[in-house]
Amino acid sequence: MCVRSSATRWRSWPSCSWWSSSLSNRSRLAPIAGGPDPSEAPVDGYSVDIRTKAHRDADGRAVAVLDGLAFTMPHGTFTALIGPSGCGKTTTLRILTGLDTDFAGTVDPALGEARIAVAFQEPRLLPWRTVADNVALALPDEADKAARVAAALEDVGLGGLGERFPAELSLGQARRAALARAFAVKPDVLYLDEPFVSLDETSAQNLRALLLSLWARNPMTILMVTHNVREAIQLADQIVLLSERPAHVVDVVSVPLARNSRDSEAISGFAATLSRKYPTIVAL
Amino acid sequence: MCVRSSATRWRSWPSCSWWSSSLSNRSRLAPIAGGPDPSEAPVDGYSVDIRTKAHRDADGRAVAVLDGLAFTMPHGTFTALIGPSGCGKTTTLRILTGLDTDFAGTVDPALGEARIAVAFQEPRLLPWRTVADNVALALPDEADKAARVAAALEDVGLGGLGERFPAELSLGQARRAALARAFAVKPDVLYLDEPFVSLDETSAQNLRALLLSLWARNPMTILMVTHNVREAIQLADQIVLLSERPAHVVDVVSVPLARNSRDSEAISGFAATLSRKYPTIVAL
Amino acid sequence: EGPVVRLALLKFGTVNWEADTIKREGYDEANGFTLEIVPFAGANATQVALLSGDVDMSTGDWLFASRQRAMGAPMTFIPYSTSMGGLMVPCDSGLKSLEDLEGKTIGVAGGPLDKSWLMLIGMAEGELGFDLKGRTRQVFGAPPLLAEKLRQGELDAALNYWHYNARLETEGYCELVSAQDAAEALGARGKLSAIGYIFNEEWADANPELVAGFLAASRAAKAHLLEDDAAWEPLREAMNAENDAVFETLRKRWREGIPTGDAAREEADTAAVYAYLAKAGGTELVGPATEMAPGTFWSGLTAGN
Amino acid sequence: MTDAPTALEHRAALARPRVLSPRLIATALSVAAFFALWLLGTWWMGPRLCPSPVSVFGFIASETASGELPYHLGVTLARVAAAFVIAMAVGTAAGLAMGRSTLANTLGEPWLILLLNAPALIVIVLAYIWIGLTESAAILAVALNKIPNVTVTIREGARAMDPALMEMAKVYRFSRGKTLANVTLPQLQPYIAAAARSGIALIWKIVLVVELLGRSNGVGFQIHLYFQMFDVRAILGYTLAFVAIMLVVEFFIVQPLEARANRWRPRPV
Amino acid sequence: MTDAPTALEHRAALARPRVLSPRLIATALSVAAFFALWLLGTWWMGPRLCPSPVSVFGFIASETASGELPYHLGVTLARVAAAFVIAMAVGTAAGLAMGRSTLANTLGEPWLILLLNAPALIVIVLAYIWIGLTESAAILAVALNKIPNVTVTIREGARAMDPALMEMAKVYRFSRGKTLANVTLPQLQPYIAAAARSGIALIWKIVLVVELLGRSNGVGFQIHLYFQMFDVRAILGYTLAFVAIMLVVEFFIVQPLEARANRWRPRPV
Ligand SMILES: Nc1ncnc2c1ncn2[C@@H]1O[C@H](COP(=O)(O)OP(=O)(O)OP(=O)(O)O)[C@@H](O)[C@H]1O
Ligand SMILES: Nc1ncnc2c1ncn2[C@@H]1O[C@H](COP(=O)(O)OP(=O)(O)OP(=O)(O)O)[C@@H](O)[C@H]1O
Ligand SMILES: [Mg+2]
Ligand SMILES: [Mg+2]
Repeated sequence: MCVRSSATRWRSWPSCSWWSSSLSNRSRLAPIAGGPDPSEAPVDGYSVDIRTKAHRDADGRAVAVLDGLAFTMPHGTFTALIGPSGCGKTTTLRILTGLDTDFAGTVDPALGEARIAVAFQEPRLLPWRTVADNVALALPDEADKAARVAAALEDVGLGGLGERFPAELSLGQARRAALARAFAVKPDVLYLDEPFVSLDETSAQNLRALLLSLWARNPMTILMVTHNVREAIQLADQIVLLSERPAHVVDVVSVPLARNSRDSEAISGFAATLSRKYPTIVAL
Repeated sequence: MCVRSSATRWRSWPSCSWWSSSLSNRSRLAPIAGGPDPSEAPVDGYSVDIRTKAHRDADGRAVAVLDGLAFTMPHGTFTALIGPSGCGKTTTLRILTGLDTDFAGTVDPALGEARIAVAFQEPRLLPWRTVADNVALALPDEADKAARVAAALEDVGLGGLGERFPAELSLGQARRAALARAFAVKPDVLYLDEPFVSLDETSAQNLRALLLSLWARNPMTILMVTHNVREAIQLADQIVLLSERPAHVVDVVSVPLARNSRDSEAISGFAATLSRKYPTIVAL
Repeated sequence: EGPVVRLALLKFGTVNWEADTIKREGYDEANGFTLEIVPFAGANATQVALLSGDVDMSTGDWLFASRQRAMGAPMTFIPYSTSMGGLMVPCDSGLKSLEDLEGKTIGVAGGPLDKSWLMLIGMAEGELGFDLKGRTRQVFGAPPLLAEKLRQGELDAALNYWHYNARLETEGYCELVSAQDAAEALGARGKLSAIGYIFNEEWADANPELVAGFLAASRAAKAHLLEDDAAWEPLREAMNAENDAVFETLRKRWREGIPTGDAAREEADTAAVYAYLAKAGGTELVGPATEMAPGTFWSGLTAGN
Repeated sequence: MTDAPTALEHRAALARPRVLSPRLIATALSVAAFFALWLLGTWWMGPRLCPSPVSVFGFIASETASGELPYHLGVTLARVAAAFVIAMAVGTAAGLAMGRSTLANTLGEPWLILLLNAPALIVIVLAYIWIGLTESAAILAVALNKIPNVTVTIREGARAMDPALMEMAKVYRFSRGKTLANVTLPQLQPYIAAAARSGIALIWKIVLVVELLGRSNGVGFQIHLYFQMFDVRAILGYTLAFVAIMLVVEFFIVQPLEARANRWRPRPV
Repeated sequence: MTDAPTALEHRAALARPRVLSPRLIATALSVAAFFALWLLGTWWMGPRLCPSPVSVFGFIASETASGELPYHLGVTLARVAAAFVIAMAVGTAAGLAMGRSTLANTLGEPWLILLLNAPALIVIVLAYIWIGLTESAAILAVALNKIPNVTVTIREGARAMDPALMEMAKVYRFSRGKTLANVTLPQLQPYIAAAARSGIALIWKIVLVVELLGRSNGVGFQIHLYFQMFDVRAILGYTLAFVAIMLVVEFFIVQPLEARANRWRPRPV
């Protein structure tokens, strides 16, 4: 076992963890290495083709939300989903995760069989279970579950808060607990709905590094919804740009930067390019 | 009456509004004029001096949250509150708004008498009331309340969604509805807890402009919690920097930039200065 | 161990006094059976017990037996007591006849189809031409509640069961008319039974010696209680008499209620009154049978057992 | 639990005109099963202990024609309604107070448990004795029997209320009435619905006892009359008449109201 | 409503050793008020209609000494417990099913309303006649009377459940049992508490009737006997003995359990 820093000092990134990362003392916004190299990624992937999706409001009227939303997530890659507020990103995630089956179109059946984890847009913790129990419940029963849970909490900076109830956390802490839960599952496919908002930039950057290091160790396919273009460029292999509601795919952009060359400047540069090309979707 | 753009087109900022702003077609991140000039602000203000505040967890143990948190909000000025996740920012707002009276220290009694509005960290809409009703309920009864509500919704880009129930909104839309409610009240003191997260940058920037233009027309004292340093510099007169929990005031920084010179570059420059001076609190 | 007769009884009911005596004096064993008393807290409960087949015998009146017969359950009846109850008023109220009740409030135990009440109506109509039902206000309710309400003065008169009335007698209340008076006014030549033992004819036919034994035991107990004051002492607690006056009144009235034993006369009288009740109470009271169903009185009685 | 989307093609349910049809079929099936079971009972127990539906409906028809049934039913319904209104109003107020204030709860708790566990018989008899054999004593006795149940249910609701919304109301200076109408009561709605539904049933059951013990009309009075003569047909007739009215109230008044009140809830997909 | 912070100095309540004291005082006050009222009643109505507490406690003491009261109380408590367990289990299952599935609701609704409104008397008598005068018929009759009330309450709870948490459980592939224990039941907790509290009271009331109609022991049997003799002292004695037991159960079993189950709720400031 290795010694963990206390909750209040977590920002000094723990120097060891359950995957014993070598991420500590990384300088902020410096390029973060890790993650499979895109060139190694397998060519086939999960294909999504949602032709139409409509919500029904309280009066029973149909509200068209998605309209021709097709893209492919190559196995083991990181896709970011960007689109205006209310365009249908969460709706898309709900369809992919099997929570909403009332749509027209096809979704790769492999997605339904994969082991998944979701960080919802709100924390969605069980208020009557402690933080540690919330994480533990998502995990299969196994020998060192408690230790795994403790390590997962430590990694998101919640070491020592495992026995708290969710109502005793700040919103940022609750979001981190939800991330700990999603990360701890080691899923085949990981869905993240704006995972790093409501956090100070230091915490957010630490969590991004954590995500990449996890990804490097456990190959998984990641789909992340974000409003933060720089974040998308920093983390993703490809960026899916969505239009206003009813959402359709405007473009799928590959991020042309090598993972170890994604420093602040390179990100800004590519962000500016994107913003020029899609001024209504990508603002800075 | 003036013609409003429909909900789906709201991003083309409505060219007229209930205060007929002249904000339209402002270029993104260009300096946003508006708001009283800081030099004109009255010298006296609301003083806050919270000596200690402790939460009690489920087992009855005290968790010290605030420890010597004193600052003054000059009347009619804009204060930003920045601190790490979980340091006690929301707790501070709860004390100032009178929701938490279990602390040691003094809060300006004038705050208790002022007309206030709060945008909580979560939307906190009444799920069984329509969006329009949610806004209307916060307003005093008056002749053209319905029109005022409609205009307020239009201004945050929710025109046409007034009859929806909150469960039928995306999270970003719900946050905007909560902002519409807070803005529509025209309070003496406005509290905002991370108001512009979960929004795409275009929406966020439009809302920031809306806030400043409101402020210019209705003098009020604003206290905004944010994790976004650039946002704080862009909007605030002074920035209160908090330490880790238990939070105390590390520094109160006046923003030395004239309101009409706060362009992207100037903001970046000052942000870098801050970040150098307080590396543990301000990251970029 | 001989055969057993299971008898459902109201725990503190008046029938208990006899059953207790049978057991205490060993009249059951002497007549070749063992009496098992199954106590219940409500009169209806004893009938539920009988209908569900849980006991061999319970208590009830001939209206119940006749109605069950008419509906297909061969229940039959043996008289137990002619103590029927009557209309009580405060002795100092100055009320002397039914006509004096004009405009008064009467409590009626057992509801609007109570046989005593219907007979009283018939008597007022026949003897006085007085519309008792129309010219008075009636309150129906639980017997103990009505007794209490008479004491409280909320009622001017109360038609109640005899053991409630016996208590009232010791507290300054007098009987204005008894239900037996009414029965006679309706053509009965002697007293009618108020309640009796009820059992299934089929069971009786299968166990004739048991019924005979039970009857003999019953007679022996009645004789003992009639003749020997000392026989009442062990019953004192079960009678729940709060003082000697009540105790003695209860004893006196119970003894007055022992049936005379002329079964044929009683059956004929009952049939006559029944015919009147069937008219006055309608099918709500008597069900489909407008005449007392044949066999309501156990045939073994008139056959001379 | 794990109906994951191996599913491929899903037609967007853009129009569902036959939405009522399956519901109606299910209801019809359910009612048919009820009558089938009843007939089975008749066949098994004989018509004396379990009269056939036909004979019971015959009884209802003839009693309705004679005016007896409508009269007694009307009287009982009036009593049920009066006691219901009183019990819900008092019980909700008490439950809210006890759920939100520790002092009120501590003060009220022993009384609540006492009233909750006081046998109906005793409350009724004491009310009759102390107040008199009057209509108001009857209704009071019924209400007293029901109030603690309402209180207990609403108190749980008040305790489970979301403090976040209350804080919102406080910050925006909602008046007392505004808070009650827009924050408190909508949140208590499921608890009120539960208390009302099981409440009306309980009240009706107690009204039966009240009528049995000291009233001269009403369904309870009639049922007891017939009970003394073991006329199962009449008892079932009166019971079914009341149940039928409750079914009508449920399907044509309560459920449409409830559907309106629950419009805001996200419908499951 | 508007206790805004004109307030200045607030002492952080860092230690509150006397937290029980005010509660105890309030409870004592409440109980004292009860006895004062009782004595007033005795003085006003006379000891026959409203026997004094002393005489009632005297009765309880002598009946306890003779073994009568413990015996009948024990029998009744056993019946209450058995019926309670059955009614809660069946009612919760039915309520959950009807609250979560439209089909189950449509199928069950007519039955539910029928059972809900079937008079206790009739259910009891029919159970006795059809099944026999057995202990199981008695307990079944009581449970049948209570099940629909539990169902109605739990159904409201099931309808008011937060779909967000269910979705979380589904996404993380919670097993059926895990979902029930960690998502469903904790959410239903206030409804279960309401159903249980008002349930145990209702069951006890019905047990009284059941014992009156066809049992030869139990508190209901005794109370009815004494009612026929109008012995208010004995009636109150038996009632209070039961209430006392319920108070003990409430304060020493239910409330500590409930406090544990509600630890997670943010305490109001
Ligand atoms: N009931 C409680 N018991 C114990 N600790 C609590 C309780 N409520 C809040 N806290 C702790 O108080 C601290 C301050 O919480 P607060 O919500 O004010 O944080 P914040 O600064 O708003 O954070 P964020 O940026 O994540 O919203 C947190 O560390 C939190 O864990
Ligand atoms: N039940 C409903 N009835 C009608 N419209 C709905 C319903 N639910 C969602 N919508 C609409 O569907 C659209 C897509 O919602 P969704 O939650 O997917 O948006 P989003 O892209 O995740 O937005 P955000 O960035 O704000 O989270 C929104 O415009 C919303 O108003
Ligand atoms: Mg979303
Ligand atoms: Mg916060």
